Amino acid sequence: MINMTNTILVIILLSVLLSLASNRLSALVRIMALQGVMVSLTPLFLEHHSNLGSGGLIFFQIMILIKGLLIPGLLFMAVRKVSITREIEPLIGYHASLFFGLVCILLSGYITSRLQVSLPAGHELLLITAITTLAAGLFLMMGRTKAITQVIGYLMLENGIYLIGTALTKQSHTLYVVEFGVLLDLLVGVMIMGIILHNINHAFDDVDTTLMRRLKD
Amino acid sequence: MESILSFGVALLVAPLFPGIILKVKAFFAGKKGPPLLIKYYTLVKLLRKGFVYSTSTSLVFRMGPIVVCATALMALLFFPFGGVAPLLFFQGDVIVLFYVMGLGRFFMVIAALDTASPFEGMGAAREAFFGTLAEASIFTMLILFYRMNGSLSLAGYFTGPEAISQTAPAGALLLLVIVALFMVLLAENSRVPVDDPATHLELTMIHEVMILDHSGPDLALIEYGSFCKLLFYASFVAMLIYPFHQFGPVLAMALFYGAVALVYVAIGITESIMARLKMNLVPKYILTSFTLAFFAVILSMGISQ
Amino acid sequence: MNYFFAALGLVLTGGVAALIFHRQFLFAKGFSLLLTVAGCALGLASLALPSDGPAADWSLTWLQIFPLSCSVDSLSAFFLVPIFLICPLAAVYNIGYQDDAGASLKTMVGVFFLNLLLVAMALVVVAGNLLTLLLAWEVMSLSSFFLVLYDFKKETTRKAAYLYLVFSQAGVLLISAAFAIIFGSTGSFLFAGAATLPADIKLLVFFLACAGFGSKAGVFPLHIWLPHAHPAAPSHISAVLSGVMIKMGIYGIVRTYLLLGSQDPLIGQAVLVLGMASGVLGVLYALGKHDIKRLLAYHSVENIGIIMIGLGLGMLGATLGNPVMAGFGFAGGLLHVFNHSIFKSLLFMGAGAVVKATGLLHVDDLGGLIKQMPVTGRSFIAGSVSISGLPPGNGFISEFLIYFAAFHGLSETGANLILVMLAIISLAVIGGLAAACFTKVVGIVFLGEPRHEELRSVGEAGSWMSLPMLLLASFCLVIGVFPEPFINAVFRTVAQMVPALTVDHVLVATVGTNLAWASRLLLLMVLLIMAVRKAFSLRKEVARGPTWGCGFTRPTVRMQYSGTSYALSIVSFYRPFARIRTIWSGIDTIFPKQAAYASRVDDIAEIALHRFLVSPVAFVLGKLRWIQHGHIQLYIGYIIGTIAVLLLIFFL
Amino acid sequence: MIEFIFLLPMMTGIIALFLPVNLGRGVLVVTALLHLQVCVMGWMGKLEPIFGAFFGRSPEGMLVLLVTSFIFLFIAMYAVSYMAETSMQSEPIFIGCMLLFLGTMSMVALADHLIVLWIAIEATTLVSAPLIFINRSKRALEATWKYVLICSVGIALALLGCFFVTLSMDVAAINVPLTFTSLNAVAERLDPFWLSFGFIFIIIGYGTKMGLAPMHTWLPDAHSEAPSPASALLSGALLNCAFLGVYKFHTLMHLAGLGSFSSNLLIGFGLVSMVVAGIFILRQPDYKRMLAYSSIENMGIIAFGVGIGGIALYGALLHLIHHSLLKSSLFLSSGNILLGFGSKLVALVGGLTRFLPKTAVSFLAGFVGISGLPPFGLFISELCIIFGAFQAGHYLAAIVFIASLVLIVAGMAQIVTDMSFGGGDQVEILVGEGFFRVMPPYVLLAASIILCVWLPDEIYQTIINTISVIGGTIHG
Repeated sequence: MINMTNTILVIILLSVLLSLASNRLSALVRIMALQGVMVSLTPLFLEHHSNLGSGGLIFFQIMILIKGLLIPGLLFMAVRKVSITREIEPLIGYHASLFFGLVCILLSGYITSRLQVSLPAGHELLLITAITTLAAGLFLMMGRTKAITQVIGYLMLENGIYLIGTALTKQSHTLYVVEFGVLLDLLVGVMIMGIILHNINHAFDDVDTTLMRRLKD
Repeated sequence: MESILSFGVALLVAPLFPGIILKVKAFFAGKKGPPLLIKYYTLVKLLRKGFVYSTSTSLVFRMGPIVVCATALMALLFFPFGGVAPLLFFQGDVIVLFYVMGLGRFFMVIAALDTASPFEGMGAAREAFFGTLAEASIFTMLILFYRMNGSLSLAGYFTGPEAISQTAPAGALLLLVIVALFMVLLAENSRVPVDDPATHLELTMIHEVMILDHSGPDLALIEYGSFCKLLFYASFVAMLIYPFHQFGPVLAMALFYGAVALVYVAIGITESIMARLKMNLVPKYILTSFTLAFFAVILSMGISQ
Repeated sequence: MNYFFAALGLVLTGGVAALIFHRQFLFAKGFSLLLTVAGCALGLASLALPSDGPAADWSLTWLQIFPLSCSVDSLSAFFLVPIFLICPLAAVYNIGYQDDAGASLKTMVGVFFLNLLLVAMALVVVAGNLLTLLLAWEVMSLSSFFLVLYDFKKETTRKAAYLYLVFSQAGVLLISAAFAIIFGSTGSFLFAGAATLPADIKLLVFFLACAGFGSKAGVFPLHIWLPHAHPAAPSHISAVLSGVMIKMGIYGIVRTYLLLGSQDPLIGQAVLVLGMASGVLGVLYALGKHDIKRLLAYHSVENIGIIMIGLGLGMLGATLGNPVMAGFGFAGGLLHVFNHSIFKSLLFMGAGAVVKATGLLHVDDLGGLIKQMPVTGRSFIAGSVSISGLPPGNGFISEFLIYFAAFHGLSETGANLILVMLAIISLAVIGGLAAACFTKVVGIVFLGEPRHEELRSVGEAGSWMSLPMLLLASFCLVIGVFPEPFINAVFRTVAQMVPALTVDHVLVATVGTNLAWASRLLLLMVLLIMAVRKAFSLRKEVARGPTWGCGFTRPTVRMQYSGTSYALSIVSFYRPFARIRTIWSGIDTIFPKQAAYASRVDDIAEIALHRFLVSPVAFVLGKLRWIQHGHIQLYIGYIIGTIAVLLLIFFL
Repeated sequence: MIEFIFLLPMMTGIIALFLPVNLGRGVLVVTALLHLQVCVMGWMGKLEPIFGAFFGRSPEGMLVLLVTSFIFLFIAMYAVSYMAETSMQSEPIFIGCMLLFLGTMSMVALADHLIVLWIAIEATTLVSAPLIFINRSKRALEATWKYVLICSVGIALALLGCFFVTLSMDVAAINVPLTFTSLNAVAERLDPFWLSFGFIFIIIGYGTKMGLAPMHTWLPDAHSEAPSPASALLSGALLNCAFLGVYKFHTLMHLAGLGSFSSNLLIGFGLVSMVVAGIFILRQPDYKRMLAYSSIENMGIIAFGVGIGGIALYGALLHLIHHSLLKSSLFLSSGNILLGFGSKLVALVGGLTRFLPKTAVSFLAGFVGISGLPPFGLFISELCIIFGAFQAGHYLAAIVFIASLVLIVAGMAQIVTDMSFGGGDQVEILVGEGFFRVMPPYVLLAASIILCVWLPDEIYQTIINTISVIGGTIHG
């Protein structure tokens, strides 16, 4: 089982690095779909989650559907609609971003080793992945100009937080509320962002957030 | 009784002394000069004359001479001529007196401004300005006097065993004060080097220009008032030089008026040998007097402790 | 306290009635005036009643936990007198002053806020604990802010009101800080706790409160708002603001001092130094100003300085165990509070009459008004004599007491001696400069020839306006000539205020009598000389003609000496403390057509405030506005940065 | 059935999305009335929670709930008139979202479960976004984008914080429901490291929503670009809800013996917010932004007061009530000004006293109130906070507090006097003053005055109950 978990986690890490290096939006969305599926799968392979009831299984299926299909689908439609295919001028270049991702992994490892928390065996990598994903999400939001990329960054941030949640907490006292919350949040959040995205494109003829600097002092 | 007499004498002799100044100046100029009683003649002449009022003036213009004269007389009421107890005295009367004279100046100045004459306005401005500085100098002296004998009245300064004079303890400091007070005297009474009463150019005058429009008895009142004021200051200087009260009243009076005459002579000499200062140097001049007085006060701190 | 509160109730009703009935202009005016005067009369009367006067108490709990209480002691009673005396006179004056039925609502709003101000001031004075004082203080600031804003169409007025609001808010926060420290160590809102503070905390409390109250009083260098705000308001309001309201700052300082009961000489020394600075610089800037009302406002700074000198001497004397110095210092300061309220409101009313008649404020535009406005002119001269501290005006009486205190302080040693000496010299300089300044105002505005033809046709102020002025002018003289009851009353107040202080009653009585006789003697002398002059003027011809032009044959009224030139040489003597700026067009041709010259005197406190506080702060804040630059990416960066910083703090 | 308090507006909100305009307006006002009524019933203790594991009646929540419900009623009345005047597009969406917004905010106030609270706060972001967005102008779009993105990031971080708080339970091997009630009971046994660690993320997360600097960046944009009724709700109600999140965790920290840590954070954030607000209020060219920055300032004051504790805590809760009343009143007045002058720029607005006299009075009175002058309640609350700060010995912080208050009054006074009295000789007023757009600000102001003169014992008792949990007392 542990090998399985680790495999998934490595895939997630890879997807993070890829997303940092990718300049094509459609590729980015595909990566996010993959990452979403993997993130939703992670809890299933963890030891203390193994005794899932049937309700739990259904829940995770829905989760995979949403994270792996619905949201990427929405994003895909958005990308099509705004008809831009690539991030042209990132605020931080791709090589630098990739380098940042690597540094992030290193730092996450350091932090994980420093945190005085008794993690179950094999969870170190989970925590490393989680923190890296979270940091990379924030990084994408800061380092890219296109509004869609920022939405994707936000998704990654949520993925990271979700992973941290699964890594650190016992399932017993949350009663799926956490997952439910994250899902709802993601869903509605992305839908709203999608609507705004659409309107931004409509109003500004672009989804470049550098154009949105009217409101300042 | 003595007090009333001494006050009466002072009133009588006040116009005499300016004659001395004129005599001294004439002597220095190698001339014969006007008679000693010239000022009495002037007063009588003025009192006989009628009035001329400018159409610009109002009631204030008429009040001016009255207040000037009244305040000067009031100052004399409190002065212990020759160490003889004055008619009136109380703790704090010096403050009252200098403020009363301030009132005189106030009315003098506004009466001058009432004429709407640019020259009189100029004189008024100068009078007001130099007055503020002289006042500071005088109050600094009062500080010294208070520190010397703990009194706040003219009678307290100059009568009784504690009287302030050159011969008193710490009297040496008074030398500074005498010089300072003499300088203030010249400034306050519009003498050379601050003002030249004999000048003929209105632009350079202070006191004389302010009374250009006064006439007849009004002018007489102002003149008499300024004689009294001059006598007040001269007596002040004289009393600081020597404690006359230790002699009998008559002798004291005689000696005292001799000393006063000397002060007037000194004024006359100063007027003869000095030129009038440039107007912008006058503040510095009065400030010098203030500095001397202040210096004396500082020294007194060292001596009395 | 029932009568007292009834009095305040009447006044407040008067204000509210004015608002309600503003459509019936005359009725509203008359009705509110009636209530205000009745209320003030009742208020004055209540001070004499045994159940209401000193030592009457009243308390209430507000919002479940906050205690409010009022009590009248002798100090409160003393400060209540000017409030109940000057405000109704201002209200009477206002009947004639604001007679434009078209601006009825505006006028009535003014009446409302004036009455509210009156009530608030009365409450400030009787406040019995920290909270009540702050509450009343804020109401006072607020109502006076709206009064300053009265002529809101002028930009200068808005600026003045703005400045005033900022200063009064800063002031009240400083006062709150001082009170908070008292609250902090006692845990109660009561005044009584202040006495139990440690000595160094007492100093801190006093200086905070002094800065807060001082900014209201107009103590240098916190006076900056005052010369802007007082001229901006209508004159009857300026009269109340300058005559009464700024005294609340003095009340606060005295009250804090008494509450703390600190024996640190530093307090007295500081008050003394502040007083000297305010006094000398206040009068100096007054000389340099040529707008009548602004000039009067600077004289308020000066007189606050004199009051502070008196109080400082009193505090120092109390610390040093010099009862004469202490008693006379306090008495002089307090009496000057009362006297200043009389002559300053008189002068502002006079200025208001001039402004109403001519519409002009600059002294160099006016002239010769005493012929057209004899009552105003003569009252103004009486006020000028009083404010210059000259006998027989009332200002002299209080200044004399302060001098008396100062001279008795000369027996001290060291730094205290130097300070006392400086105090005497400053008083002398202040007196001289004030006289110079008021000769300027009287001479240029009321005497001489009118500088404009239109000024020849102005009329005297109506009787609603003249009556208060005449009353106040006669108060000035009455106090000057019959000072004994006032001196005795103020000494009684001081004795109850500081019971430890024993001033020789005989000495007080003698000083009072002597001053009285000196004033009367002066009047007698004047009468005597008048008689003499009369005797010499019998059957004399009186000729009239133009002023002697010293040979110049075609004088014009523009050639009169102007206020600017009158004051310039004096002000330039004090150059480093008064910044003089001159604007001169220069002469470049042989026959110049027109040349312009102007000079203005700037307040160093204002310059310093701009240069060292406002500009740097505005510069730094302006740079910091970059924070909100619009980049969403960096906004997210802020969040991450904050996390990083907090985590670093957490782990380190 | 206390859940009814939030279910009612949520249901009517969803229904209103599909109703015709006129009916929708009616539903809005009627729901607001009903909601207030239900709230009062909740106050009287007539309603008990059904899902006790998730919802409860905490005193602080009830306080926020009542304030929200009260101001919502008047904002709803205003909104009806405002919408009629502006002929708003997609009005059903606006009405529906207003109601949903009310519902989610009520849910925040009633939430007792960590995650339910989190969900509710996140939901407020999502349902309020359309309110800002409703004009669909470029500026509104930009504001909404920033609002949604920044707040979502913040809220996500708050979720992370919640995980750490949960972890502190796991580490200490405690197994209780994730509700504040049960956590408070075992607070002393929670792992202090993870609890503090979590609190950092929570204060940043909810602080973003609350508008604490430097996470406040979205606030001036969103509050100024939203239509005035929405701005009034955002400032008057939403910020309180976010504050509630911070406050509940602060209570937990305090009970766990980590009060000084959370207090210091709150004091720090409070002061930074006030200073930042001061920077931007000075010479602010846009009056709605000025009001928005003033909200940041007041949230800073509240955070500061809570951090100080003692009497300052009492002051902070009073401040919360009065700030909601005054700020929403100010935003409503500013809405009238915006309608009348058609511009948010101070420079283009002048002479309110002549052109919009009633609004001028309410605007000025609101300014007087927000500056902390009597007879409005912020006077006493700010005083309590200053008194508390000195009592607690935070001299330096108190000095910064006072300095920034002066700075802010200086900034606001200039703008308000200019707008009310200055400039503009002849201005054409686009929309005059209607009764329903003048009355609500007056009522809100009057409420503040009344509460400053007479505070009902129930409210007083609720405040006391709230603060007594973390040792806030009135007398030292």
